[in-house]
Amino acid sequence: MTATDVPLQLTKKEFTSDQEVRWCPGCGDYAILAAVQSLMPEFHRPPHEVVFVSGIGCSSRFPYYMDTYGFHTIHGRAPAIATGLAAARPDLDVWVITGDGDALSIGGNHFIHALRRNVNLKILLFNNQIYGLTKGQYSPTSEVGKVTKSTPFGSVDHPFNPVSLALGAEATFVARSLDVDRPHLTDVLRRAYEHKGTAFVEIYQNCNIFNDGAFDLVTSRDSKGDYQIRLEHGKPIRFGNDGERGVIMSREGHCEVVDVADVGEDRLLIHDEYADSPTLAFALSRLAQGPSQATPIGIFRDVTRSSYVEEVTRQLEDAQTKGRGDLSKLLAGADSWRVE
Amino acid sequence: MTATDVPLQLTKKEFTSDQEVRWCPGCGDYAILAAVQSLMPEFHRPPHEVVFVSGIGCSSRFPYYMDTYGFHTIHGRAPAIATGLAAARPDLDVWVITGDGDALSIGGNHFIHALRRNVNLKILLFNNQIYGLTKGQYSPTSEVGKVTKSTPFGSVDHPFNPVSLALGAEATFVARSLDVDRPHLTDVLRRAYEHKGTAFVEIYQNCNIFNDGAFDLVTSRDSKGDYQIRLEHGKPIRFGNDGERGVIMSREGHCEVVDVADVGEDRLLIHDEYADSPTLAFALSRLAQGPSQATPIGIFRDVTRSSYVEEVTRQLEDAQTKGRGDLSKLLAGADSWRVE
Amino acid sequence: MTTTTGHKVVAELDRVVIRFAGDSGDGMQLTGDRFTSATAAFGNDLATLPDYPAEIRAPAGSLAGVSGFQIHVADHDIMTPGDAPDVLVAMNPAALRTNIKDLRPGGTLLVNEDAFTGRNVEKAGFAANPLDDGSLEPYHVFRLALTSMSVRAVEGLPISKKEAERCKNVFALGLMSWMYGRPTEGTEAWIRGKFAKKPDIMEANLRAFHAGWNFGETTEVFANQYVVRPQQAAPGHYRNISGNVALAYGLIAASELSGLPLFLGSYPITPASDILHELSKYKNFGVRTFQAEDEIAAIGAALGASFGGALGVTTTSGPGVALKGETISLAVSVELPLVIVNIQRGGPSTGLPTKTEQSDLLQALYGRHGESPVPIVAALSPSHCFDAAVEAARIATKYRTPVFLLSDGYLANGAEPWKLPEVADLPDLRVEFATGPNHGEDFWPFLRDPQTLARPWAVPGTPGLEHRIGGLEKADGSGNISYDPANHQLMCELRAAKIAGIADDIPLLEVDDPSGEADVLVLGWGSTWGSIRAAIRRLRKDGQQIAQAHLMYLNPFPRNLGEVLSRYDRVLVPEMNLGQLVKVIRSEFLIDAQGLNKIQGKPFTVAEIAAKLEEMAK
Amino acid sequence: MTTTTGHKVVAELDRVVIRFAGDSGDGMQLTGDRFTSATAAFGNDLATLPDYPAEIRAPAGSLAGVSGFQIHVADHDIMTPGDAPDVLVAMNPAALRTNIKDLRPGGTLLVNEDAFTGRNVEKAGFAANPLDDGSLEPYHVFRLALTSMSVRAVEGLPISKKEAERCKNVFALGLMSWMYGRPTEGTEAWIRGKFAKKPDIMEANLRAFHAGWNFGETTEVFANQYVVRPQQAAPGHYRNISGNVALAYGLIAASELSGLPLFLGSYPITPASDILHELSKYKNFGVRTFQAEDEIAAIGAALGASFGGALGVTTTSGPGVALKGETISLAVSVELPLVIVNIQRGGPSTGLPTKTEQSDLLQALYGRHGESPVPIVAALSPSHCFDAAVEAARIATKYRTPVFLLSDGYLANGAEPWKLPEVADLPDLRVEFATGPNHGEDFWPFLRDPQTLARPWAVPGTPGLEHRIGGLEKADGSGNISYDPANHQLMCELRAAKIAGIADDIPLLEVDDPSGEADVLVLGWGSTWGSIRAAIRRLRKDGQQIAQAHLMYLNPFPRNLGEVLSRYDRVLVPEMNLGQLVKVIRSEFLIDAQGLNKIQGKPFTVAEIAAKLEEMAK
Ligand SMILES: Cc1ncc(C[n+]2csc(CCOP(=O)(O)OP(=O)(O)O)c2C)c(N)n1
Ligand SMILES: Cc1ncc(C[n+]2csc(CCOP(=O)(O)OP(=O)(O)O)c2C)c(N)n1
Ligand code: SF4
Ligand code: SF4
Ligand SMILES: [Mg+2]
Ligand SMILES: [Mg+2]
Repeated sequence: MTATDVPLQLTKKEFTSDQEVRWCPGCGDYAILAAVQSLMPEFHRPPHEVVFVSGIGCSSRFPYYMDTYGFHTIHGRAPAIATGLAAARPDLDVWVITGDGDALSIGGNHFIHALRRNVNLKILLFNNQIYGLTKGQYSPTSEVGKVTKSTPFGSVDHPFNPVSLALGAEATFVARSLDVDRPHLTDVLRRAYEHKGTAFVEIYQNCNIFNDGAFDLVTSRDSKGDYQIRLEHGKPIRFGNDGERGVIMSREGHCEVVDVADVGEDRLLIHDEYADSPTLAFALSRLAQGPSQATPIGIFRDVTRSSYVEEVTRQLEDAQTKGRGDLSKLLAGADSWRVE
Repeated sequence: MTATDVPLQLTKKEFTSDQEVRWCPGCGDYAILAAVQSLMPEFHRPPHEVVFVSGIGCSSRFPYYMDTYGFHTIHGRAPAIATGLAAARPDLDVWVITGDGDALSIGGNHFIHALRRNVNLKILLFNNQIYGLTKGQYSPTSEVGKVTKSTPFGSVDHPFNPVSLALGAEATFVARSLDVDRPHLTDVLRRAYEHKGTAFVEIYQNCNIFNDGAFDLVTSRDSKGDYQIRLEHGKPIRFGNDGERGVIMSREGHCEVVDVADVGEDRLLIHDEYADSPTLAFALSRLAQGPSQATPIGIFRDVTRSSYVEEVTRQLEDAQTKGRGDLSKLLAGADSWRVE
Repeated sequence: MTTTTGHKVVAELDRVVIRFAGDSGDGMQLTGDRFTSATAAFGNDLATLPDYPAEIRAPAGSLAGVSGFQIHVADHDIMTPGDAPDVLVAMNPAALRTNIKDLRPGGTLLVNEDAFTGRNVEKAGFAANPLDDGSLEPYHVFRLALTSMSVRAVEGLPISKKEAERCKNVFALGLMSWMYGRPTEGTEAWIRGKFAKKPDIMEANLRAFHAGWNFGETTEVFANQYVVRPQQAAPGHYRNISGNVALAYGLIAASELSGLPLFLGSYPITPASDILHELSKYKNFGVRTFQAEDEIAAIGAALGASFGGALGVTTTSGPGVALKGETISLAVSVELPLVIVNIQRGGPSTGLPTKTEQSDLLQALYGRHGESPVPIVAALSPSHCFDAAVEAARIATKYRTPVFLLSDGYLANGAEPWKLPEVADLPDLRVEFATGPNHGEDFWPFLRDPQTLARPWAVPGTPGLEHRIGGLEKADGSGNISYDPANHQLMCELRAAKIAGIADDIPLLEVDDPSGEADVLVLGWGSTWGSIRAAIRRLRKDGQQIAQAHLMYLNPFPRNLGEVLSRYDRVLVPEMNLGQLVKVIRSEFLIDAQGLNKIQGKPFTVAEIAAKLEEMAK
Repeated sequence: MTTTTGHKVVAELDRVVIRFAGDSGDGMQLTGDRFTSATAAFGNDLATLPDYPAEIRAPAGSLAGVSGFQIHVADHDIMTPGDAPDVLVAMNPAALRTNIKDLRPGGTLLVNEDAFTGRNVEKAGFAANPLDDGSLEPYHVFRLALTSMSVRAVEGLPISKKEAERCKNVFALGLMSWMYGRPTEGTEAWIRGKFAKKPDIMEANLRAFHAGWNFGETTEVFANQYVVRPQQAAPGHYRNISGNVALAYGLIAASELSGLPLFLGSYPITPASDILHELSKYKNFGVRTFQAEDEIAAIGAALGASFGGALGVTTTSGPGVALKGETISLAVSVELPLVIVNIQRGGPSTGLPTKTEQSDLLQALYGRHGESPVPIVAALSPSHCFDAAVEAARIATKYRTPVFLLSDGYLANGAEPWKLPEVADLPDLRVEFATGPNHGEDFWPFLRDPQTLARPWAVPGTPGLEHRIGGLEKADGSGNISYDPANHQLMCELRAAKIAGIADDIPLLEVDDPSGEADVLVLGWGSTWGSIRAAIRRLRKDGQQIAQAHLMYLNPFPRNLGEVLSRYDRVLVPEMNLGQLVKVIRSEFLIDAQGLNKIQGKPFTVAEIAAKLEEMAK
């Protein structure tokens, strides 16, 4: 943050570029863009200190629409490129925008390494469970049996659960939200921003052209009561239109969905975003293997661990306080001689 | 398996190639090689139906020493290459040999995708927490603060826990064993062989040149009583020289190490390799963030899920029983015409 | 020739170029495809050029969202989709704006005037409505209320207004089908099949199609109907085919002809994805398609499958090839068959992903570390993709080597009639796997066939041939790891000689120089074939003598290439890049070949090449 | 000249080539390095050639495990580590077997006879003990019990037998130091430093070192001591330096000179890893080193850092470059500075990972999709890696482009004395970032400097210059995404012209042709410089006139290259590959340049080049 007493006053307009937005009408990407543009002023960071880095995909067009610095890179490599930027420039806010193909298919390795390193990046994964830009092949988050252009007989690969994968990859901040739930998305993004280190947010995003309605159970007015589990720190985990369902941890070590009436509220798990171990978060992530079951949204995990960039910067500062390097001395080394 | 009534009788010699073994004297790789060579005859598969595929690294030299088919490929790509082989040739036994750098650094993406697809591969990861072949840089499993050639001020990246990562990547079979514990290693490898789908075995392997003693706490006679948790299906999870310590699942949803005397044996977790959900396995994997704490070894998870290769083969067979394609008809299509 | 049927005049044309242009949402590609099929069924020669935006669906009515489809219809054999349209169908102002400059003066323009609302006119960047400001005077303009006529045509059906409006492309298709006398049964059948599950929509489309036809037939708007007679093609069995489908079929054919199961490892990328889509349908041919996590895994899996005795193939475009270099180098080193298909598109980087280009030739030749020679085959027309694929597979399997098969966005999506080969006439691609020892009691995986220099292909599962291969240098013969200096040189030279020797196994380059009097040779490769050929024909009609030779084999070159080049005073090499083949020709033959270079995401027009040749003649 | 001191005869030599060879575990590289430092400190000219196996540690005593280190010591300026050793120190039978063929007849052979046990003799593949079978007659053989003498020398110290035996290399070092009159203080200090934490081992090594020296001095075994006088070098400040260290220092210097913080993204790979190791020490220079998960992330991070205003660098070898192609193409497209260092090794694939080669030149030129030109700078000697690195960084930052910096395994590990530059004399590399609008009120990220054609470098954090870049084609000037056909051609041509224009900003090629009468020009690039130079010198002594020119810039070429080439009847291009530069030269200048190609994992010997030139003279 710039060191001024009065925080910088900004508006959404200052984060909106002059480029025409080019997604299909009705695409969930619009809502996410609007949420981000509206939220940015809250951070009081001038647009020139913010960078959006993306890969390739419909979602990765995002940076063009933000009036910040931006880099639309190549498929899957955004976390790697952003890592270099963030490491070289700890003073910037660096956001990564990616898709389920971009982050989890071709970019899977950079993604998991960014998480384990805990680089100061905010990674927003627009998960539409499909390859949008290349016109509708199945993705690593598509459900088994999906019929697409490349799988006319139905896909046979078991999908990733992005939240589970992130937790397995030592992520310090993991959350899930929805394109259509602006307040929830905004809250989650705010928390991601506040997190030091890599913050990962999976956003269920509707691709109305190639995978319309993929998240309807979780997002639609009719069913979301039964299918949306809103995680709230310190609160018992319950859901249903009247909170009649709840989640417990069995003695065998698994999360189970129960009727609260059957077990009593006391047995319900209390959500703990800050738990040192990712075990609870992982257990919760397994509740929904795809959106056909009740699906937790919100912040699964938010813990503090030294961040890669912080540590690198510290080592650099340490070394330099001990004395900044002298080029002549370096070149001469310890074993030089003179010829007169 | 070849369709004979009497299983094929084989010996270790038939799996031992004529190539001179070229690891440093004292390297843990020798013990793993011996274990594999000795175990192979048990499967009654003739050597020509077995293929070892590896990447690059000290460990990846392994295939040269097996008198089976072998492919020493390129750095990190063994799971991808082996996937193609296994998918094209479901009749073969395909093993992947890899290192912590090979599988988790450059090859991380292929690794996690092989796991989620559940290809019929046995992946043995020789984890020595170092890059051996390139002479001692830190790896993605090296502990924070590791001083190596590339990190003279100590590494700052938080490592992967290979078991957690594999579980987060939807693995169906996940185990850990030790180069120095031949019976345990043999048992685990046998189970890996029997598993349908991708079986992943992390093997702690001592690199006596660049990372000597990394696993001493878990492997040495003096300390292993306190530091080794041997997982056994259906048994309470306890360890210590007299089984005085145990593992429970707390109500908050985390594994904890306790004194059995304090909580009573009844409260101990019963290990369940076959649990549908990977939650328990994941929780157990978090007990040891590196070998400085009590570390579970054995089989974390072994569940059945349809394997990629099985499903692909089924689709192919289905299509062909409906009628094998006719090339002339294909070329002519539905819309052809004749000029006389 | 002009005849009159009923109240309409039927004018006979020898060729016409029609372009459909509209919003991405307007279904122009479908319309064009359908018109193409009807044209093919009618027996014309044809060539097509689809042109669609990189955006999935840019905002409706925007310039970025314009999608076009051009078709060249003729009664004689043609090579290109035509330089400029004679007829333009513009479904909205943006389509008009981006396409009108290509319409030849005096050309026919059909516009959907319903779409010329103030908002759309503005979005297209017009200051005023172009229908009213006189700017279209050079053209023969028909203002048609396509949308409202479509809506009226489907009135009464239980479909939404939007759905009704969507029928306008089929209305236009009906009108154009009438105008050019295209058969209607195929289109009707197609509509029935496509909307089989939505009977109301099916009915709406059928009605709109007929309404369009009838509008032409019955109203007074159009005085003329045109006929382009069927081509006097050679007798045979024909179909219409696009490059990517032909390429996919070529791979299936190669699999059938070789007896090797086809394994495709691929990661989707424009304009190559359709090959993956196409091949994934043919499980009945034993085709395995693997949608990999990335391009590296895709080629890796293909190579693994080859190791296992399959016909391993990977399909991609330039950025994907850039990722595969390390694995290609491994394939060179382990000497396994592999077909690497590059459907080239505009670069560098993401470049112009939906546009065509030929800028990956040098990458195919040299885009790897170490001395790692790879044969290259390039397709020269949509249907030729079939032959090129069969040939690439033949070389790969016979010589145990990765082979590049180059196509491009223009060939991939363009279509033309194809005279079907007889399956019995296709080449024999059978391969022999190693079955036993080849060196005394031992099996030596790198003991070469003295003729082809190919090594034995011993597939896992073969008893007694257990062996290990890898990317480290191997001893000649035994294949054991070898760090011996002289052996490395020998192996590098052997690998090079093996590829160079393929020149003995490919046809000599044919030169088209009927008079034998040409001074200038035009040497091309890949998809420029049609434009070059058409340009030379045109000039020959004017009495100019120009020779043409076109390379299907880029590495190695045909044996007689040097001799061919030496016969001409000047050599012109047109390429859709900044000069790649020309570099190699100059180096190899030390002749001052000159490039003609266009790098605009679209093919050469005939006029561009003809103009250059005329300039050279001066 | 021969003098006698005490009972020993001191013979004066103008040059000597010594090779240490032993098991990987015998510490030959350390011994060689130390001998080199002492030689440098003494003031000789020198050049070194380490040669170690790809195995970490192949089985003790095996042929695969032999590790060698050759040093050429001279009183005059030399260019190569010497074709063949005059003196061979062989620590075991395997070392003898793999190296003896290189020793010149009459050369001196010191063997550690303790190691010639039956088992070791057999492992080395000798039928009988070569010390006894007369096969070593052509040489002047000294059989020395190096192991037992070392063990005796350290008797009484509380160290294990194994540790005592390990001192044999230091014993040999002491002996050789005596024989060639190398100063001892440096070595003693080095032993003290190296074993500071293990005083007993330190003491043992010191004793063994002295015992070796004394053994030479006091016993009757050696009649001769030799002296190679210090070189009459130009006055100045010198140090000994290897190529990889020089390269690392060059990058640090570039960072200091430009004021841009250095960011290295790298993934370990032989023979490039040492640059990562070296740079990771210099956090006091603000150097950030990032050991990435793979080569793609490494270059990606470097490019991200460049976007942020750092000097982004990535270091690797050929297989790594093969993975970076897509990102290099992105860097070309977004026009950001980036230095890509390739320490070439033997290919294809994993090839000969510890051996040298020059087979990645064409990859550097063309190893990407699309038209994506990249400047190339190549180092020609170990110390020249410093200059080449500074120059690569200068071009990258000034022209906003990725630049290839090519070195190879031979330069990387070889060492030579280096006359230190004065920091004040180093070039000014300061760069100006964009600070404000450049197009009216707007900032246009692709509005070029008319002189250099470089675009402005506007780093995040600069108020008012917010902009987006990416790999899609950009409109000239504004940098907005553009699918316009003509703009694409313009941009491709502008990117090409920018790189071509660098020719105006690099020195003309110098030709070494003192008499001006040569007919033959030897044109080289990279690390062949020393061998070529030495060969030409040798022939000149014999009265032959041969010209030499050596390219440091491979893209673009110096402006006068064509003119230079045209002056000679014949042009010979020696390369450690199958002919890469020669391809480009032929293409560009249409001259019949011929290659001399060696691809054996080791540099040309002087004799090989001289022989070829003599053959050409016939
Ligand atoms: C190296 C490379 N491979 C493939 C592609 C083609 N491609 C572009 S985006 C994409 C996948 C897009 O899916 P996703 O990341 O889920 O993004 P979405 O479009 O759904 O937002 C693919 C395969 C490419 N541009 N570059
Ligand atoms: C593309 C590529 N990058 C880098 C290397 C260099 N390299 C070879 S093995 C290796 C890492 C080895 O570590 P690990 O996988 O842990 O195996 P280990 O040697 O420890 O068994 C590296 C970096 C390479 N061979 N290829
Ligand atoms: S294809 Fe799908 S994800 Fe892409 S812009 Fe359209 S609706 Fe959105
Ligand atoms: S370096 Fe380490 S891992 Fe490699 S062979 Fe030697 S001891 Fe084993
Ligand atoms: Mg997606
Ligand atoms: Mg390792």
